[in-house]
Amino acid sequence: MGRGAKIEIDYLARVEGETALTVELDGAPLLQLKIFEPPRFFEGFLVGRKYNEVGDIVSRICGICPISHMTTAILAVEKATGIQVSEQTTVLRHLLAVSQIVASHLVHLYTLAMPDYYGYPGITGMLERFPDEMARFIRMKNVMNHLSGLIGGRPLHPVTHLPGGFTSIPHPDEFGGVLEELRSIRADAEQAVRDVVDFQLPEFFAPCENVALNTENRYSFNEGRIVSDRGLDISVDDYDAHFKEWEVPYAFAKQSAIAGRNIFRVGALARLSNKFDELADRTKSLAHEVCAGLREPNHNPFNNNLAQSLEIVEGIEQCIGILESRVFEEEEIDASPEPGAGGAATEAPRGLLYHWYRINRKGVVEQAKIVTPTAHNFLVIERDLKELVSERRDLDRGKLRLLCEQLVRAYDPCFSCSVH
Amino acid sequence: MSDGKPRIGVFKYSCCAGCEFQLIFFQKHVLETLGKVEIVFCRMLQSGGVEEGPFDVALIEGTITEQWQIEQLRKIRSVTTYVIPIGSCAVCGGVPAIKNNEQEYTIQSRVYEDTSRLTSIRAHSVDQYVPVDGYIKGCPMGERDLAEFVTSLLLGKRPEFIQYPVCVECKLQHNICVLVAYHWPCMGPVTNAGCGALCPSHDRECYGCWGPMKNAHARALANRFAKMGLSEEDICRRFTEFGEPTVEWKPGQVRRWDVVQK
Amino acid sequence: MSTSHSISADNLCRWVDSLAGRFQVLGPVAAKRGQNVFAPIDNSAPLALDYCTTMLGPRFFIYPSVQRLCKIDRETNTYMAADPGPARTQLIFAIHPCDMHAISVLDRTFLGPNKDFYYAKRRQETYTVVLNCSRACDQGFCASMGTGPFLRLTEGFDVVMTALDGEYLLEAGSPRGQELIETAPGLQKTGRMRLYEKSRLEQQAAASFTKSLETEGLPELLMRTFEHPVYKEVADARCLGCSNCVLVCPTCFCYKMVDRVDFEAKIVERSRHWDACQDYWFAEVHDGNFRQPQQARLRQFMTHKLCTWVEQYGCFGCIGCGRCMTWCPTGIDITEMAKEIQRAPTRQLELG
Amino acid sequence: MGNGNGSDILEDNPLIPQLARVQKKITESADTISLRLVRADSRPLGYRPGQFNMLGLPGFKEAPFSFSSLEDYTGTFVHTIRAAGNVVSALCRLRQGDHVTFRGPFGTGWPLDKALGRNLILVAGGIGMAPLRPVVDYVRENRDSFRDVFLLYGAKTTDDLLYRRQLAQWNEEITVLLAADRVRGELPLPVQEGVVTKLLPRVHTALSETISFMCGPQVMIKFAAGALLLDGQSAGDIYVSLERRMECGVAQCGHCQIGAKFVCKDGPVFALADITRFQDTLL
Ligand SMILES: Cc1cc2nc3c(=O)[nH]c(=O)nc-3n(C[C@H](O)[C@H](O)[C@H](O)COP(=O)(O)OP(=O)(O)OC[C@H]3O[C@@H](n4cnc5c(N)ncnc54)[C@H](O)[C@@H]3O)c2cc1C
Ligand code: SF4
Ligand code: SF4
Ligand code: SF4
Repeated sequence: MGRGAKIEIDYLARVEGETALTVELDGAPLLQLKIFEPPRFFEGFLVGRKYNEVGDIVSRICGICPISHMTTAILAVEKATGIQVSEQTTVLRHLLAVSQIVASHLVHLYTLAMPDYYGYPGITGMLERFPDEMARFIRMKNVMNHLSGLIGGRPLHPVTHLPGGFTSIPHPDEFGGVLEELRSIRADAEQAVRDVVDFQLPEFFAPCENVALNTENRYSFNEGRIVSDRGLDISVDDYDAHFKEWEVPYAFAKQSAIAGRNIFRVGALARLSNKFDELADRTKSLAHEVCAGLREPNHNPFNNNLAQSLEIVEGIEQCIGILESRVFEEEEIDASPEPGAGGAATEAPRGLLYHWYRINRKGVVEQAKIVTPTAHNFLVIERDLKELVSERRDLDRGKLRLLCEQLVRAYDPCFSCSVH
Repeated sequence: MSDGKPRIGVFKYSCCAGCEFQLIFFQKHVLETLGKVEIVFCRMLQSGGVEEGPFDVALIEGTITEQWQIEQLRKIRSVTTYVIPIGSCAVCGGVPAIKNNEQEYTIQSRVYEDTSRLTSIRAHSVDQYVPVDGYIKGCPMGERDLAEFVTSLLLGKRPEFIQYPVCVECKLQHNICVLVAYHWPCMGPVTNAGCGALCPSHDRECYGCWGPMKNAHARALANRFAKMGLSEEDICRRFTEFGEPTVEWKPGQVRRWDVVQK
Repeated sequence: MSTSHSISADNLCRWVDSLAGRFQVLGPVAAKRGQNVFAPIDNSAPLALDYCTTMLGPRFFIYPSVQRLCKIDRETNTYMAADPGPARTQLIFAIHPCDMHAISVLDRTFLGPNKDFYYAKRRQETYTVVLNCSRACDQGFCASMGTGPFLRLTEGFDVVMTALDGEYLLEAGSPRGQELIETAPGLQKTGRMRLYEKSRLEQQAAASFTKSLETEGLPELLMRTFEHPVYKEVADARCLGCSNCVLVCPTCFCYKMVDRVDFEAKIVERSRHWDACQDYWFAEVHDGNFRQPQQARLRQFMTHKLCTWVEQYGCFGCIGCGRCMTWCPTGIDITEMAKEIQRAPTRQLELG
Repeated sequence: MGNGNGSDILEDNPLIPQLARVQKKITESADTISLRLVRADSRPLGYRPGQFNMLGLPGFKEAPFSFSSLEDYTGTFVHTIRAAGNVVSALCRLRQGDHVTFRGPFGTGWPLDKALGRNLILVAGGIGMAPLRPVVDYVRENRDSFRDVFLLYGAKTTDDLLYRRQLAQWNEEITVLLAADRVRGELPLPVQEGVVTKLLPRVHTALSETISFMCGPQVMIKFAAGALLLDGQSAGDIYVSLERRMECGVAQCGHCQIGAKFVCKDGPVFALADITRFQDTLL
């Protein structure tokens, strides 16, 4: 490969949002992830809005993880205003979160990542070659959409979810229907893991700190302390004291790091690395069978795909477990907000998501802060790319280019989110 | 339309990409939809593609918030038979246009320290810049209108998009009117239908995500909200969540709210 | 009308329980936050017999908001007709007199010279049991319209009930209604005294109305005053054009056809949906929109109900249930508008 | 037709259409065609001039179209159609042998009996000529039953005048006066430049002994009727055919109502006196 060479991908397709990539192979590798998705200023215009509008508005940050933004914002608003919710609400939020995480992983694996590994530009051409895989994907996707839609009113930008709880609770028969459907896709989910194993993910060692939310005894998504496999263990309330965010000149997304600690990664792989023991038995044995290597904290970012597929199985198991064991009843939302400030973090499909608000006497937002998983991963993606390029710089240019794209996609980044 | 499948380009501006997802992954007829049309350009869906057209149909998603977007939009218009904004962002400004309530710089400086490299402009709908051939409304765009659009393409007819207020759908669903019965500030009467009166069906008032209905009498509804005890700021907020730049809801935006500076 | 019977409240419940075995019984039940709705019931327990009015009259059981008409195969040009329903013979229990009158008004549209197949079938498959009102509801003015508080019809319904000191008086309006009554447990023949008490109660009930409308000469007056400024004033100030009024009105019959095509462009499903004359595009044709201004649409609603309906069908289109004014988000009240026209029929729009 | 199940629902159901085949398609002008249709079982419809059918194509819904031919009891009928909206454009794309659906005949038709033994003025604008052609045909077949008969017919341009080959022939039995906003193209008959109402001064006959039928754009009707009223014709002797939106054709859907009248059932032909007492007629 000649000197002075450069890899430039002026538009990264099949990721959410608008991004270009420049990798200088010359001398010291320079790398820039140019996130040129135009900024949308959510943190700017949320100021002046009412506490109970925030969830509906921030849902529009992302079309693929609207529930994560909505839930995180509502949790933060509740924290700030002292609104209490019932235990049932927490369970419903968990179901909602899981349904969306599974759906999001499915879309990522089958339509964004899979084409890479089989050499297709996108899903459309693959419909004929992979009819079983595509049918499986649609089957699972429809069930998860059904569950999100049942609880949220619609799967995209739910309408029932407000500070204080849910405006309406589906009829038990409707839950029963989804439960049946969930049971019917168990086998599909396990097959999804095998589909991803078939991808033959590249070997690549890029160690860093794996950060995720954690609770005892549960593979949770909406609550817990922020922990890492290298001993970080802080309360979400202390997020601001530890996490720093700054602007970079070549991107509209901000970068983020934990003060005084190593570079870190969030997402499915990071969750699995921290919470492997809390997986349901079914998921765990499957993980042991197909990919023993995931037991220990894993440092191959390409394996994020595998971690996602295991979360699909895990998510479906969790939903089945919950729906089998409880009934949901109608309840009235009773929310009277007090002034205050507060933040909340959840696990979005792509990793740790943080929202923080200060709300005044009139229930109006005075200040807002949102840090997305892709902002959390910004640094580590760049670092991994650099290492990948210097490790494989002798590769044919086209292959290297594809490998770079695969790596970025493995993180399943959401650039629209990052430039919210 | 050239013989064979209609050639479709999907373009995204400032938005959450939810409408693209709705098109590809969320509605019930994923494979049917993809099977009936040829998607020649859609970055979310595939690498490559023919960005410069020509297209039988260009689906435009997102609000226009940058100068370069206007220029690209004009190019698309010139090579496309039917330009259809999809989703509230493209149709009426949607959520991204909430920022129009304040000075651009005020908004910018709340988010970035270095505002010098920002080039954002006021957020506007697609039809403010180019003529369009219909709207698929909704946030995310509605399945019914999407299906109507696809089947109309197949039949070769002008799609009949829903053009009545949410109240009509609400009644067809036999919902009890939440505005009258419970005094919740429902935007249904001035909001274009298509969602199936989703919110009132789920025991909450409509917040207007389908955007303004043509000829909506916003002032009368705002007056009613005022009688119900909503403050001017609260009323204004209801009319600015989806449709800040539109004519229809202007009369409801009685007054800018007192922005709390810190 | 044949002999009347009375029945105790307990036995009435038992009767309903037994009817629920034979029919799909539909009755007034409590909904969230103090509202009532007509809904299917399996037994008498959920019945809320003291209900005031429901937002939607029981019209939608006979004239559904969405009625499938047929399926059409575009390739073979075959028509597969849709079953108008109902799946099971239905019985609407405790219809208020005004709503029963409303159904008889609708009959004139759908059972007239061009008899509507779908409506006729559903109407035939629906038993109607009326419950006379012993007190006025807030917004009702049925007494003025001659449709309440006690039923004035002599046919077109099956049974009429009147609550009399803890008992119910049952009278049949049709042979099949008579049969229905005879299935009730613990029936007692009633004497002339009971009927006398009934008419006294009716007078009492009629006297309890606070809302009224002077209908004498009203159609003629409205016909002369199409240009009255009240239409424009009310439309400009308050009318949202949301169509709530006409959608809750139990006599409104307008509909639109909707063709839904499948993704193969092969099967078309044709149905009709309730439509609303308040809709902006309701009267649009190639040549223009005949009722584009909101005031024209508001006037169409009011004058149709209180004026031109009489010429069309020989009765008012309004049965005085008060729904349109109750469920109008801004409370537009056709009786107030009518009063304003009656008060000052020659008033002109003040310019400037 | 209708060999699906539930046949009782298909019989005698005014909302379920019947099938007709396109026997012939005639191009009348740049945007207008005529379709000669034949009913599947060739039974005659028994329609009268001025009545209409709801023509439709599944998926495109239906729209009302006047008969533009005189009933000949062979089960065939002609509609002249100008491409405008959805149904119409689809109808215009039909080819010989294709099928359309129809429901009808609906409406009352022109009161030809009232015109017997009197003078008759026909005023047509644009596509409004279609429902008047069977009147012309009827008059020509029964010429002795009428006195002076005038056809005043206007269109945008000379080329937009319909039934161009027949106009001169008609002129042999009745007086045909033509107008066009822009005179362009050749026609055996003289065409006056301007709107159709400009032709009225050329009608010399006793208006008190005259019946007028008119069909065309609302503005045309408004001015033509206004002029005739001014000249002393009574509002009861002026008949207009109106256009309204119709979904059903059988006085159910409510769309076509003008005051107490259903255009589909009580019309589409009305005596002026009968409708001007209502609002929203635009007349
Ligand atoms: C009794 C009667 C007889 C008639 N006889 C004839 C006849 O003989 N020949 C004839 O050609 N016509 C006739 N018409 C008129 C014809 O019925 C109408 O033109 C027809 O209803 C149009 O139907 P459509 O479904 O194609 O139009 P639609 O698509 O339903 O639209 C109706 C009209 O609204 C306009 N419109 C609405 N939305 C749009 C949009 N988004 N873009 C553009 N335009 C829009 C169109 O101009 C269109 O004409 C008659 C009408 C009546 C009432
Ligand atoms: S609840 Fe809202 S949308 Fe429904 S009828 Fe009432 S005002 Fe209209
Ligand atoms: S009811 Fe209103 S806010 Fe809710 S989905 Fe429909 S349009 Fe959107
Ligand atoms: S017009 Fe109003 S009061 Fe009269 S019947 Fe209809 S809804 Fe009831």
